[in-house]
Amino acid sequence: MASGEMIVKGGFIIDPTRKIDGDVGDVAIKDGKIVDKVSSSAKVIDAKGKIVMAGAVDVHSHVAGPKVNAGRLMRPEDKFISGFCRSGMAQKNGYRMESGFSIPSVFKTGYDYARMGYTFVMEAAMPPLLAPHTHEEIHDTPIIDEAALPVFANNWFVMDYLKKGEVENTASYIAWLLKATKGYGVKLVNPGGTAAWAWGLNCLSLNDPVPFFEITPAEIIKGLIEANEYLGLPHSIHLHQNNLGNPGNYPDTIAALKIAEGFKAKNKFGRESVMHSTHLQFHSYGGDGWKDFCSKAKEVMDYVNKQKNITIDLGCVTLDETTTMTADGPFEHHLHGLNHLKWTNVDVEMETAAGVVPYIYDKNVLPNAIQWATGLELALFAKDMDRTFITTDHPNAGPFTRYPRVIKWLMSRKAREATLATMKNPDKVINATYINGIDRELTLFEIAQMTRSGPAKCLGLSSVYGGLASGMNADVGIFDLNYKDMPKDAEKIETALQRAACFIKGGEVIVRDGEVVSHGHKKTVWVKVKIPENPQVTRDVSQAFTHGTYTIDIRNYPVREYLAPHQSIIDVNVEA
Amino acid sequence: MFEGYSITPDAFAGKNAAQIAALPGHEGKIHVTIGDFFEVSGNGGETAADTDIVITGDCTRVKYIGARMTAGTVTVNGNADMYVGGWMKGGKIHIKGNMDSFCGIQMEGGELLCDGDAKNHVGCAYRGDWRGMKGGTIRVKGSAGNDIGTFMLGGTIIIEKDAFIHVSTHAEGGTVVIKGDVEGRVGGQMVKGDMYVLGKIKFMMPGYKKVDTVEKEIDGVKATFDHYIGDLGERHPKSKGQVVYANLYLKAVA
Amino acid sequence: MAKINLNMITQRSIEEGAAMEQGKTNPNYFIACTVCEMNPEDMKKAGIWKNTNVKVTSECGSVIVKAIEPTQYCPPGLAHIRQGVWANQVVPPRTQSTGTPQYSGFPVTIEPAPSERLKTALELVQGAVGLWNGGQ
Amino acid sequence: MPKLIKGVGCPYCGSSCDDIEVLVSDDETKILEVHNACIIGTNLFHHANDPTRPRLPRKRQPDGSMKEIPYNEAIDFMAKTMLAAKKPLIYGFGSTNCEGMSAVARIAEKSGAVLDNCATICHGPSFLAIFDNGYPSCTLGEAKNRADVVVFWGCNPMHAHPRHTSRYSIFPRGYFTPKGQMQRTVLSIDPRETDTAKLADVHLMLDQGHDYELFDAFRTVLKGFDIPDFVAGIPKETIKKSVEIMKNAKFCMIFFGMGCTHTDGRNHNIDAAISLTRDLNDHTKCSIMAMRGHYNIAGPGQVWAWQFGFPYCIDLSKGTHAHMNPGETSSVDLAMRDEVDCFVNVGADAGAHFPIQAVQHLKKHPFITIDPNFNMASEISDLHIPVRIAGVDEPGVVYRMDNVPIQFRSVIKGLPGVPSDEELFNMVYERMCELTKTEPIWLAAKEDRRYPESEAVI
Repeated sequence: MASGEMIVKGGFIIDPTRKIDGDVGDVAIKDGKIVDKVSSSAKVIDAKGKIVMAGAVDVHSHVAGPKVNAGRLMRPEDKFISGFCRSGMAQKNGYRMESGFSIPSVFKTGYDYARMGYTFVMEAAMPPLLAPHTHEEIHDTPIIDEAALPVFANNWFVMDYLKKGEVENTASYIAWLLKATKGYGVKLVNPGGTAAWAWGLNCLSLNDPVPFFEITPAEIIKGLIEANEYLGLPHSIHLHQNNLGNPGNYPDTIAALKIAEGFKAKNKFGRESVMHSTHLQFHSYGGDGWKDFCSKAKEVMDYVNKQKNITIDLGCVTLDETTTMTADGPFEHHLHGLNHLKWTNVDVEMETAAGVVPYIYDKNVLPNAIQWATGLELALFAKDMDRTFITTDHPNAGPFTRYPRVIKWLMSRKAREATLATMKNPDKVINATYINGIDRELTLFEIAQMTRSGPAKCLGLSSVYGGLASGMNADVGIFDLNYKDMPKDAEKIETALQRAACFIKGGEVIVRDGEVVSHGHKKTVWVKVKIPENPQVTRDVSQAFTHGTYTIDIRNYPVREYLAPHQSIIDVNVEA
Repeated sequence: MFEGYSITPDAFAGKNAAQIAALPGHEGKIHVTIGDFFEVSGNGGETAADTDIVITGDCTRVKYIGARMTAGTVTVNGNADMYVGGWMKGGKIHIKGNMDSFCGIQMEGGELLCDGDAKNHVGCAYRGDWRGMKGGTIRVKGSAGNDIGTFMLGGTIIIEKDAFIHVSTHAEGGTVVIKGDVEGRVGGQMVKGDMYVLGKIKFMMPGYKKVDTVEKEIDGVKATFDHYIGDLGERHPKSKGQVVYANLYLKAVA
Repeated sequence: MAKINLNMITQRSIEEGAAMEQGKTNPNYFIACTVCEMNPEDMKKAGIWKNTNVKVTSECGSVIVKAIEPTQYCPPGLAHIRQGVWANQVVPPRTQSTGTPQYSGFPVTIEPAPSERLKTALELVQGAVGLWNGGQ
Repeated sequence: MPKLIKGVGCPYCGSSCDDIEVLVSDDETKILEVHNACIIGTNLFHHANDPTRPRLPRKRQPDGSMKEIPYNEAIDFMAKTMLAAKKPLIYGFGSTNCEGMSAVARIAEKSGAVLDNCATICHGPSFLAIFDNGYPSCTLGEAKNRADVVVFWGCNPMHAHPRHTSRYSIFPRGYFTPKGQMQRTVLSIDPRETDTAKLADVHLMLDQGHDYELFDAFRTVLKGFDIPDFVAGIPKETIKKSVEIMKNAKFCMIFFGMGCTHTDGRNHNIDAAISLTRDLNDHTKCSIMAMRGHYNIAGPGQVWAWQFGFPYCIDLSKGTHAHMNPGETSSVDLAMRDEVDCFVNVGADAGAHFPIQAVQHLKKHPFITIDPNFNMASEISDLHIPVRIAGVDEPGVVYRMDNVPIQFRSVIKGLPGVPSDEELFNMVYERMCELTKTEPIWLAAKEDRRYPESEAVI
């Protein structure tokens, strides 16, 4: 954190947390925090004629950990195309070398997020056994603050407790695992389905029993909501639903969302949702197969709009060659069967699995074009932008570096039409989607809700991230867009958001004129739950090691302190 | 060791000798120029298509000659190092000596002719890429090593003498002609495409099955070939209801 | 004198591993790695007595090792020198453009050399680069 | 009172057993007893007691002898030599922790070096196969808990990974395999009847160098087609029987080793194995795993993949971007082609394990070895810098053969004044920055990089 004073002067401020929409004003910074005012000796940063927003928060991105790295490792061609470096030039000023396009190196990840004015990124899936790996990568990623969500929904302990209806034991186990892995919250990936994949099977519907464990995905989801609210964690459960990516999956999607009905968020962090349903685009499909594949974004969003205790993120397809990776092991195997490209799989004992397959989203391939439209439609049908977040499920639907392009499409009907017009079968795309009938163009205020205030609140981090109110972290992005005279050419919006004119993090200037000028002070954020010792859980966990279902020693399981430097620990206290 | 990635008609076009001599290259981490290694005379043509480059002398340690070129010609009166004609799209390269490995890697068009031998990975794909050679012709008048046409999608590779192992591995198109003998591993994991072997194959792949005997003419040679299909262990696409296999035409023993 | 052409592989063995971790100048390492395992039939063909020294020659050099009966069954035609300094005197550095030398599956000629001396690891390696000073 | 330390990781083979118990002297300077480890691991720990372990760098003198010099002089020499070279090569990392691998990358970038690790002469071809075909794998616990068919193809764990079969693959009683070995069918495919093959229910003693054809035969049979009567010397019926065993498994686990990567075709043998694994997943569950050699040789593959996107053979000489193409940027090829003009050997022994001709080529230029012990490379080096031994007197993260990170601990105190790999590389980096008048780039973490006195509390 930098000491000293700074003032960002004269920009158009967009801050949904204070309902400020483009008013000209100043942002005062002192000792890394936003303050009401500073002395006249403060360093002045001129933001005149530019927009000023809080540092952005990414609620769901695969940026660090074993499967991300499996993707990097298996795809040398992601670094080169036709013998040319595909990732752009490295920093000129002697900073660390950058490489990769769809799965960038840690250095490029940190630098590119900073260039877009992002301050916090949530690594969306951490296998607990491999948590030290995730933290090693986070450690080597410059600038951005990061946290990681351990996966729980296929964990043997969780399934075993929930089968017996033991929510308290589940909660104690969650508390133990968050501490052992320095994790942030409760991630669910294809509940039960990934566990089934260990035998080469899957759970496509919410009521498919998980082999051996005699529990259903619906029971796992419900049980983990209960345990999450029992603990009062800052974030809700974070759900990657069953039956991802398949035509006709939207009824399953809505059925899973309905599990949240009747639950109320219980926490001290200002969070109102009890379920975050991630990359909803992959779950909003109609049709019986790929021939009549179509968007059901409207049907899904009609439900989301009226159900106030759920949040979603988009998972927008950006029409790039990318690398899919998910703890949804069976899905990746299925995808590999469709495109026949190389397939990596990692089953993790007792806990989870993961798969990685390269994928080319081709705008001339009808299902891909429909996926592109579906992602955008979700946002355009959304009524509450503070519950709807922009993601590409990086790198699954596209690399995170395409966020500005997604924003361009959301803010400009013309830009959407222009992309549609370049497709091979625009008429077929229009017939299978809603996109052509939507005039809505999102405003910068709404974009700020979707990328700043909304995700920060959903993660229980709204006291420090996502706004420019006094007392919050001094994370400020300045972009070369004139609020009073927005460019008619939407491409310019994309360009301006791709590379911030200036990005300040923790009161330090990190990016100037689109280039990184400092590595700042990154933080690893995790949640530490204080909860009375649960002898049952303690015994169960230690037996899994001593009786050898795990293959490592329990002493070497918890992530050691030095792997997560600059920790920012969020304390949660559960009364006895 | 000179990385001569600027030695292409595209880079030379529109430049005079001095400008060409100033074109960049690398020797390890040192930035060097073409002029540091070559005496340059003559000027580039107006476009790549009317630029002809002739290199006299030994280029055994000059990489990337003609890489990514789109038109024009490059002639080397001697040997050439790795990546000759890599990723090239058009034009013609003539190497009068031998070539090292990775020549014609991921080539898309044009012509690469070598009077001598080639080492390994002729017309292969870059590591990890499933999009190998797409078009153009590579002709090696001598022999070649392992990995010929790996992940090939199109174009033609002709080896006039012998080849070692791995011909058209993982290929999904294109034609490879070996006029001499091959040690083995011809067409392993191959999805589709054609191979002709005019000599002998010492070790056949078990996934190939003889289906008939055909008369064919290939590269000026008319002969009777045993026609094999395969690799039966690999996946194969369907076209009009018919499974498409890779074809191996092995010259029948008289 | 008789000779035999065999197919050479050089792989790991526990004797080599255990000795290596005591140090490569340890006598146990010398004992573990200066052996060539070959089928007794092949030994007979080449006029080699077991536990006597032989000269193994490949396309890129030769080394003196001791011929022994296989500790793990080795079919006729195949020979095995445990990985390490002695094996690497004859391993061809050609990599088939993959980076990995031809550690296994290269032709060698093996002939009796009962009166030749086994060299130490240090003598071989330092000798190869002109640093061997006779072990002083 | 001697102290018994439990849960110690063994810094020898890729099994990275972390159930070792080490009894150390009261003052934590001597290893007295080693429990649970195999003979190799035991020897390794005891070797750390060697009183002749070097404590100071040694520099070769004009007369060919070695002379001890202070660390700062060695660091200065290394920094200057690497900066002066057109293309230095840094190779090794068979016995280094990930912290060291991360730190060395700074030096490599700064000096425009090629960064390579032991995989280049070991499982490098497996990487090439993974690039081309992916890697359907799992952690070793999955094999232990589920595998009822285990295939050892071109590997000999009884020798190379002595506790592998008892901890993970054949004998252990797993959750769904409570009867251990009784419940597993073991196949061995090897041209010799190795000690592992002797344990197998079926041993296919194939003709050496014909693994690719045999894999292809397995796949062809699996797809329901006929094959020739013999493939690679194995009768058709044996192949068919083996395929049936694998196909009817509940969970089939394929382990492969140097028998595939060191022979003709290299990567293609593994590529075919991966294809077979993939095909078997249409019938049952099947996973494949490389029997990685060193306890942390999976480490550099991971660390450098997240830093540069490539696991090995990383040419950083352009400064703007990393380039990798084994066959060109791999250590042995670079050596044989005389492309490098400075060689740094770290935690490995190129002197003993490279073909001797490659060593001769490398020795034409400055040759530096960084290793806790004397070895063949150190004895031909121009400079030998000793460091602490990762996993013995230096803790750190290592990646087991299945890419599971294990946080190793130190069991004894390091020799006074001898730095860890990481500390040494950081000092060299700082010196390089001084020499080039540039600012060091530490990212944010450097100042907090301290090893804790006590470990995380469970």
